[in-house]
Amino acid sequence: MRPKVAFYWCASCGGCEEAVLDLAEGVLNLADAVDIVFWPVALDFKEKDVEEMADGEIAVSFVNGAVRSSHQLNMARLLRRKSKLVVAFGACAQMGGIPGLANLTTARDTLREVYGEADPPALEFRDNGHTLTLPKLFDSVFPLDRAIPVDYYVPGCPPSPKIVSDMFDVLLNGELPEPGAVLAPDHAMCDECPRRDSRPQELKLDRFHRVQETAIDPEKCILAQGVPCLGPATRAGCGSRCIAGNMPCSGCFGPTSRMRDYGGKALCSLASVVEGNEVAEIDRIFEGLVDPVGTFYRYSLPSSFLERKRWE
Amino acid sequence: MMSGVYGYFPGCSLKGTGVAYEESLLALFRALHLGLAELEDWNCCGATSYMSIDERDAFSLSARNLTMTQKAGHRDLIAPCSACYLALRKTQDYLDRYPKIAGGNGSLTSIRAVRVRHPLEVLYTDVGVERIRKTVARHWHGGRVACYYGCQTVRPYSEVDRDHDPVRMDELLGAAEIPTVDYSLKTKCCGGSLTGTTHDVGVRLVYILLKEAARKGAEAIVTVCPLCQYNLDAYQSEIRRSSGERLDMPVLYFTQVLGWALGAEIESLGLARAISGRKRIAQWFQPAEKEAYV
Amino acid sequence: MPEPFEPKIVAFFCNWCTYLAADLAGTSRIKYCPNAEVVRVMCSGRVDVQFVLKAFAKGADGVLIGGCHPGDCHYQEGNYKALRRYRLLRRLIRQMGIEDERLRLEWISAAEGDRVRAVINDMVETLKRLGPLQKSEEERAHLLEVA
Amino acid sequence: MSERETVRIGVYVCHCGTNIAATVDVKSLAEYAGLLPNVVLSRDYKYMCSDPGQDLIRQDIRDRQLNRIVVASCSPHLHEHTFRTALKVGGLNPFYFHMVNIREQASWVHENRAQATRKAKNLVSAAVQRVAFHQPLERGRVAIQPDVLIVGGGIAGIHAALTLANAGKHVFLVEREATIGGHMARFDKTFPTLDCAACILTPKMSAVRAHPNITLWTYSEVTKVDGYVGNYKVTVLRQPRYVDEDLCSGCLECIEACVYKQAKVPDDFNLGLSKRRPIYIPFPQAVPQVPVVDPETCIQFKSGKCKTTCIAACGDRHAINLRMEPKEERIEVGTVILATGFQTFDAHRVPYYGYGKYPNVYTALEVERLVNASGPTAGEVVLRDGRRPEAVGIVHCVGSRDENTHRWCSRVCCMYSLKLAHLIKEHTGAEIFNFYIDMRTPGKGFEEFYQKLLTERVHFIRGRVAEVTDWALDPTEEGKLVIRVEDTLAGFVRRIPVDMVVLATGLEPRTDAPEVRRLFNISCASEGFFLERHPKLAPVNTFTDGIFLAGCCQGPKDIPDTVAQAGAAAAEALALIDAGYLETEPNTAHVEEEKCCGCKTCISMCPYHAVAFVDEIHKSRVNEVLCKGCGTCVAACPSGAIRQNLFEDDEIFAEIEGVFSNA
Repeated sequence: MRPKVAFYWCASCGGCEEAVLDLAEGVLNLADAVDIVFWPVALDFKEKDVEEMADGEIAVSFVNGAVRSSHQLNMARLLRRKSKLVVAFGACAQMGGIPGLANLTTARDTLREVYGEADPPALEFRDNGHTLTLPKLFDSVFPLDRAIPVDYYVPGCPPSPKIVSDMFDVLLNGELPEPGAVLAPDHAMCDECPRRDSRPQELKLDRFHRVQETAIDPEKCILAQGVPCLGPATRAGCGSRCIAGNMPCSGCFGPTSRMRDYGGKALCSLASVVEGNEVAEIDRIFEGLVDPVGTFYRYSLPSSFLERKRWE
Repeated sequence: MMSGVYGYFPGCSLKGTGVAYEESLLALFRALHLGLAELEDWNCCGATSYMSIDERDAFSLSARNLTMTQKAGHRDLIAPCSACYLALRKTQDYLDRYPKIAGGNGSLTSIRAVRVRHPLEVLYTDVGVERIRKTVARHWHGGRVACYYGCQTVRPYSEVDRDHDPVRMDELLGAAEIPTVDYSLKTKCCGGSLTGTTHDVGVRLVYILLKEAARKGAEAIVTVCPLCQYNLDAYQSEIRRSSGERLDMPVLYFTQVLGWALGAEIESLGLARAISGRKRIAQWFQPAEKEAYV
Repeated sequence: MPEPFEPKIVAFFCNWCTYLAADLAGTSRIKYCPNAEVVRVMCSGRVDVQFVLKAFAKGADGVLIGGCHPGDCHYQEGNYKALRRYRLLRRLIRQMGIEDERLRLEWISAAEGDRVRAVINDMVETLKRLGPLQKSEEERAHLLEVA
Repeated sequence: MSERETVRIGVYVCHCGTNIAATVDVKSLAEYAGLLPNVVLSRDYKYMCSDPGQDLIRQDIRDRQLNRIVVASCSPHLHEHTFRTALKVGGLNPFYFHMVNIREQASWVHENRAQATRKAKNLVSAAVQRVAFHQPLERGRVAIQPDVLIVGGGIAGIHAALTLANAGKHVFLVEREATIGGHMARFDKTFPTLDCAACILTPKMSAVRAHPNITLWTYSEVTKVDGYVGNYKVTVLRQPRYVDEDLCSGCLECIEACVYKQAKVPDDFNLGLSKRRPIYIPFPQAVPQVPVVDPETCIQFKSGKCKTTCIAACGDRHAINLRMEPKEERIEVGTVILATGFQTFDAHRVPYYGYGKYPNVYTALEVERLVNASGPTAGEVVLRDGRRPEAVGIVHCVGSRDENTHRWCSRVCCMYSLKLAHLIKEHTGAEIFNFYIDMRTPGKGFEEFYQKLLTERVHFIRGRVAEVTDWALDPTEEGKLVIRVEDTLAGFVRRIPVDMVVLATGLEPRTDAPEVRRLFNISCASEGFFLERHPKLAPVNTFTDGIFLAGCCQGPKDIPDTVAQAGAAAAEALALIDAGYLETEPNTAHVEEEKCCGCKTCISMCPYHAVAFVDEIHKSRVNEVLCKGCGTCVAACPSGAIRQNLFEDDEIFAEIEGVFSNA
């Protein structure tokens, strides 16, 4: 009989769900190959359907999105219990992702930002006999593996079709890789970059530009043009889609296995190739990097050493 | 700030024993078209017994004067009396090295920005030897003089001149055609307050200074400090009484001789207030006969 | 009563200047605060930004990087690399709510034993004023609670 | 960490007598260490660096199958090598070792025992965590080029050069002045034996000139140094002296022939006390015996309208070539000895002693020339006005032992002052007054010399001179220089009128010491003299392998000490050369090629061009011979593909974690 698989979506944009559909006709093969028992975004299953399954009944659960609410946490735990394998699918599940930038603030401030003067809704809401409880919003956003043990990681925002289909191949009919493995190559993406040969040997930057402020030469190394490109620090496997679109790498595929803090390492490397021996000049050059955290931790703040902004 | 207005802190001396210093200073600055605005409601500089009894009190006194300088909007504060100059400087120096003494919110530390100046150094730096040379209005027909700097304007917190071998007064007088002698005792003690406490020691120090100046062929001593001036000037008669030795050495302020050379009105130079060597002074400082001199 | 806050400093000293200066302080028996533990690297240029972040994450209240004076680097220009990384890292940790004073880069030559004392003592004083980088364990736990 | 065998760590805590034990609780430290992960054994011992201490390690390696060692003792700069050797002898790879510095950086700098011990515990736990990741490493070897560069041709450089040359090594001796000889060539006699400086120096100078193994370049300066121990590439700039050294026979007729009949130019060698011509030789015994033309003052250079009688005088030898250009020489040497010497303190900095103001105030060096038979006055000690002094005051410690100038004792001034006192008395019979703070005569025959002077009726007044002045209190002082001083033995202030004042100026680092230091990549101590690797154990070594120090560039010394040190430096160089190679530290960087993404970030990191980009494989590669092991490229590698031996990320992160284990 076909292996049962589940897809679930925590704090994320939905792009990862799209990524599965991006398999195009591949999806049909997939549908034939597996028995999808849970996929809220596409099929009408309920939480209780999962609860009713036996523990370990699901072969693989693909969970995308970060964990930032009590409900997401409960679902993650539920799926962990019911599944043999859990795959952190996409940058948010792997590192916290874009939602992870909320770790620069707190739940209270986030809600205040959203609801303004109006009070945020109460967690419990009663109406003629019925009670509706809203999930609690955590102060911090977490990568999936801070909530439950994770077997494999699939990087990307979103994961590229190639990565996804390769993933299904290994998980469904390949022999399983090392537990904890990231299902993508373990070198940086510069290696795959179509513009790699245009990077000069002795790169020295004397200013930085923001993408929207400069016309990027579509032939030349983007970093060499003074636009922060994180290709050198980012895991390969994305197929250089951003570069193809003449945009710099923003690091969604995350670190290689030899980096411990993605943003820290990326910053360390980038800061090494600027000009200037005087503080004033150096600071002037870095003015072009208006938002260091947003630049270097765009997808990985919750999985960084510091995890979140310090509590004031 | 050539033609700007300097804040002016007279201190007690320039209103008392050293009033000739104030008169000649004002006259000289007028002659050079330099503005001088006396600080309003100034108080004791703290150099007196305060400094030896409780430095903090002394600093507080100086600090008030400096604060008011800022209030008055002056960047520079001219303190002609060496003791005042030193006390104000020392206060700033201590604020630099021990910010804690500023106490409170540390707002007091801003008074370090006030530039405490001595007129000798103002003339040398802001006016300059060249301009003095050009401004000379009267030919010197007096004798050679010994430039005497005393101790406080040259060390330890001062920027007036080289601490062990000051030369600026010599250069300025030279530019004004006033011949000077090489005076080895230019920074030696004038007796200070010893003349009032251990009198005979103080007077002996005075005697040494006068004697050596005469030996070097000087016919007058020129000073930058009211206490030096007073000590050297006032005890010559006593020396004559005790040792029978007639010195009759005029002891003048550099502002008096420079003021004369640069054409300040003679009556306003306070020359009449001198005690010793009055005859010489009378000869030297006659109004220059109407010579067409530029 | 609770014992007074003793800040913890992780110090990355370069082998040729600052580490030797610390040795000199020792042979000169110069006394200074015991709050800094030194990790020796060959050159301040070896100090990876990750090291600094790790130290903060582990609970350092301050991190000190010591290198040779500009122009004096034993490896010619490693200290300039350190300086460039430091200037950008400073802005990053500021965004993360960590005060500038908690991260210091100091040039201390092999001859400046007393400067080791001055810098470390001064940093300890500053950190005592700033207080602990991480609030109580409970608070941090609450902040990073997973339900 | 591949195929990790079970880690068995041994921790050794050293008492260092009481140096550590007095402030750090070594017992509880050892106990604490014993409880740390992977630690199978921990001991404390009185002296770990002693033979028994090292044996302890060897035995435990054998008996307890230890495979990692941590020693908590002094600075690794002192004994890391000792203990690594112990591991090696014990049959363990020497780099399975980490050293914890709980002396220089704990017991000696902290007072509170509890706090010092806590810190020591953190450091030990850091080391224990770190050492678990250590890898076996092999030392590399660099061949040592046998030629030696010696910078500075004073007595230190000369002695070192001859020692090495006699041992059959080729020496390049580079001297900035037109002659070798340095300060010593200016002296008349040397203390305490009073033998004539020239008589002992000039034979050595000509030996240098004659020696087949010595290439002597005077009037030259080192301008560039590349490479590393064993293989230094050095550029020397040879200033034109306008007289060809190979063609000149040293007859000196050109000097006589100069159109200047009267010498007009102040003579530097005599410190301006005499005059020379535009073409001159510094002093009669100068080496090389070749004149120099000074373009500043030579008419031909200024106007081009000189009769150039000098060229005529040289005749068909054609040694004089006024169109001579500066020349660059490039040499390769294995080792370098710096003997760049000192300069004397500038007496103008203490105006109260009247130097430059009163003509009869001299510096000691000037007086050395006055008493010198070949000096400007042919040994006559006379004042500038030709009078013979009847009373002379010698002021000690000018620019020494003084908060306002230099705090150090210059070591030679007391003795040379005594020497000058003796010589001046001998030449003039004048009354001599020595003004000293303390009389410092430690040295063979020094104290005896002092005693001898006491019997020569030379006056000694203990007290730092306040001032030298022309201020006369009474007729006996008229026209004299008056020395005012507090006689601290008699307990009152003296005024002593003299005709001549000699300022015993101290020794200070040369003004350009900082540039020289950078050129050779060594350090200076706080007062500015070059820093030795260790004051006791490596006094002529520097922290840069293959570069040694001799003479006063390392600190004030007298001639005997200078010569001894020069010999020591030569011996250190010889030791390297004869070994033929030097073992290098293995802390170099290397690229994991399959991990390298070819981003080239590392290329611009390396000032030594040790990292190169290999286009064929589109990856970087480190040349481990060129790599000096700073690790800058490692920190810069964005994807962590470059690693550094002994400073692996794993090791450093473990160390950081370890520091917190006890906090």
